[in-house]
Amino acid sequence: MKHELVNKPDFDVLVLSGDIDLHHSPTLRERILSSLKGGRPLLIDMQEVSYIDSSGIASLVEGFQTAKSSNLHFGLLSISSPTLQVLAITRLDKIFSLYETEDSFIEILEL
Amino acid sequence: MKTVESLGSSLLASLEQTGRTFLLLLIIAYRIVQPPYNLYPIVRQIYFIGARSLGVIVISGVTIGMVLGLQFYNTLERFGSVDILGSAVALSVLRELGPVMTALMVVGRAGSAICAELGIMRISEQVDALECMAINPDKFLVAPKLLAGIISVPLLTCVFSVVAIFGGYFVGVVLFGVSEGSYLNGMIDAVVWSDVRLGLVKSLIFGLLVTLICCSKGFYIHLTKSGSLGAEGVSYVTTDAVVISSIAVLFSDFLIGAIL
Amino acid sequence: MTQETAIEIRDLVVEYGNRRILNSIDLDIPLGQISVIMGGSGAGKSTLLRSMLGLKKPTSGAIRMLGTDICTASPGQLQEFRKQMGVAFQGGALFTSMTVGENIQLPLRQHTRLDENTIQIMTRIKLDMVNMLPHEHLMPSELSGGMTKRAALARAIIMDPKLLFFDEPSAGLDPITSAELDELIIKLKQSMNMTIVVVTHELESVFKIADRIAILGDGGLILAGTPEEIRASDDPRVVGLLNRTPRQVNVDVDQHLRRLSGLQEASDKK
Amino acid sequence: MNKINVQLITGIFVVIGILSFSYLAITVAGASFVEQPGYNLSARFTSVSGLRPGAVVEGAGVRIGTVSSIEFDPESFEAIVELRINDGVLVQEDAIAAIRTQGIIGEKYIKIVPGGFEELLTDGMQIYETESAISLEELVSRYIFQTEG
Repeated sequence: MKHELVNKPDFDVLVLSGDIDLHHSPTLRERILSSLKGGRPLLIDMQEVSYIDSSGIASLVEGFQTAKSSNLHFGLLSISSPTLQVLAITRLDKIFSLYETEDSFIEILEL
Repeated sequence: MKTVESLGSSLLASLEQTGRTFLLLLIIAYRIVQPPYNLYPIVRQIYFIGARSLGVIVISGVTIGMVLGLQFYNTLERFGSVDILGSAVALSVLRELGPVMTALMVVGRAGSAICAELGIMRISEQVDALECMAINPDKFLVAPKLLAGIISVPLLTCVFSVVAIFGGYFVGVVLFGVSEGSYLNGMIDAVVWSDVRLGLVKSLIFGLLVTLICCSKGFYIHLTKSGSLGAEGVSYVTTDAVVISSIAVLFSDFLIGAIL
Repeated sequence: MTQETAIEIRDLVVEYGNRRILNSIDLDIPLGQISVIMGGSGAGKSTLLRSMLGLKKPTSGAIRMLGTDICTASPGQLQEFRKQMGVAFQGGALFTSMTVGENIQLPLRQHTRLDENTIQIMTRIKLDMVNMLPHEHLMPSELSGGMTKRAALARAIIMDPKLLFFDEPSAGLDPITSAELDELIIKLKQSMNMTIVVVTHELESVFKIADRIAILGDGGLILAGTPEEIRASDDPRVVGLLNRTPRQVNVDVDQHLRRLSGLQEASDKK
Repeated sequence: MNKINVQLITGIFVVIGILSFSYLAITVAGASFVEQPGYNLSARFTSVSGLRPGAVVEGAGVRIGTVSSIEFDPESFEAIVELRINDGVLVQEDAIAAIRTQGIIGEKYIKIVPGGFEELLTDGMQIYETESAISLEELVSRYIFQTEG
């Protein structure tokens, strides 16, 4: 797994790529939580993610929960269809805010 | 002819089991030193083997102490030496009865349960499940029980000895009017460190023997004839485990006494 | 179409003592599909499963799973391989001293250094998958048969295994519960891209879930193929199994009579 | 049964066990392995029969120390007894160490009979005046011998 945090004017984007499995999700969790501590909305770019296992999803869930409790927006950007299926089996696709493009996330932020 | 044959086969089977039991000890000794180290399972087993046996140990300790007080008082009174009552009770409890009675109580209360638990885990595929999860069943299931046995039995033996000494005190001093000073000081003067140490060594060995035999009996149920009998088989191996470990305690008590 | 194989079984012979249980089995199990191994009682299904799980060492032959030959693998290799597989046992094999949740977390706690929160969330995700979320804190003794199987399934998939074995998913369950379990198995294959091996003797679910079927009989492989191929087969043993006709035994009247009346041994000895 | 309770009860059990052990080791076994404040004296006896390490050393019927070890000296064929005498107890150079018995079948102990010299024994020194254990047979034979004489 590779990760890169990009600071945009109003929010942060965490760009992920590669496989996210048991070995990587502790890093992912730490990245998400430390970024949210800054008090800025977070968008996770998942376009380049080839595989995410349930520990990775668990980290996303925890991030979402943390963001929600501090009233921050937390979105997932361009999820691939296999990942979507994993989310669907646990109905998490209805919980997370999923975005096709960065602009749609910005629109939500401006509301 | 049939009798000889069955005698021979049961002899072979028991030899095989003895071998397996000692092999298990070696495997566990090897597994214990390997990481990961988990403390909580051991605490849990000390809770089960040790803490939960405390009540039984206290009651039987007091009773044995009172019986000893009564018997020694009657005998010593005839020779006019009731002032050595304290040392008589203390020495017999510390050197013999404490370790042996405690070990037998642990066999009955915890040993049988350990054996049945492992036996049930084996026949209900829980041991297989552990193996399939890449968790070593020797280390995960047996090692904590063995360690807890080695830790708990000596501690229980100490508790037993102390309450037995006071059981004897109650009968001798409170009921029969032996002077408190001669009971306690006589005991303190007569007992030396090597008496306490002998009891401690015995209880360590008993603790290991009892848990090892009970674990091995239950854990290896599938390798014996009882393995195919399901719940009934578990009851057979549990009975076996109790009988064998009790005999092992008594016999090794004699051996240790003879060697040390 | 070349299919990748997940499990390759070659010339597998398994004996218990002098009894030969499996006789020269050759079987390929394709990746990412549901394969069902079926057969009557005593056909050697569970022995085959135990061999694949590495619980029973075969007398000869090879079992290559995801590239590891588990018959010759070192204990360390076997250990590593087993972290990629999940097994749901027939009776659940849940640890009775732990709650459902603790049972499911056990592999994670033993093999990973994940954060406590992550472990909790993963546990609930898996429990939710098998519709057991409300029962996380129950003890195994408080579960019904169907719940036990679902909890066992959740424990089997907690590490996101590539390979899932399911022993008798519908045994002892009512038709509705077992249908739900079948759907769950299909869902798992689709969403998590698992290779699933189901061992069963029950016909109901087989054709619903199977991509491939292997039929065992008397220690040998009778037939392996797609459900269509199995249906089309005219092998009497396959037809018998599918139509549930009892095995035909040719009865010699005289001999049978002698057997029943106990004269058999006497006449044999002559 | 939750985790904290199990740990708590196990902890209590271990504490009770260790306390019991300490009671046995320190009080009952007479602290024979814990050095008490005091000093060492030795004494030679022709016979210490029945005396054991840990036995009491008495002065005027009061416990003033313990026997720490008993060894055999092959050259003089005597027993060398090491005594641990409590601090503050003064033993004169000509004091007598005598082995005595409590009751008929009671324990053997060492009785210190004070002497008249002013010089005192200090750590590591020897009591020269000793009286060995008197066995019952010796007593009886001496009694017979006396009546005859």
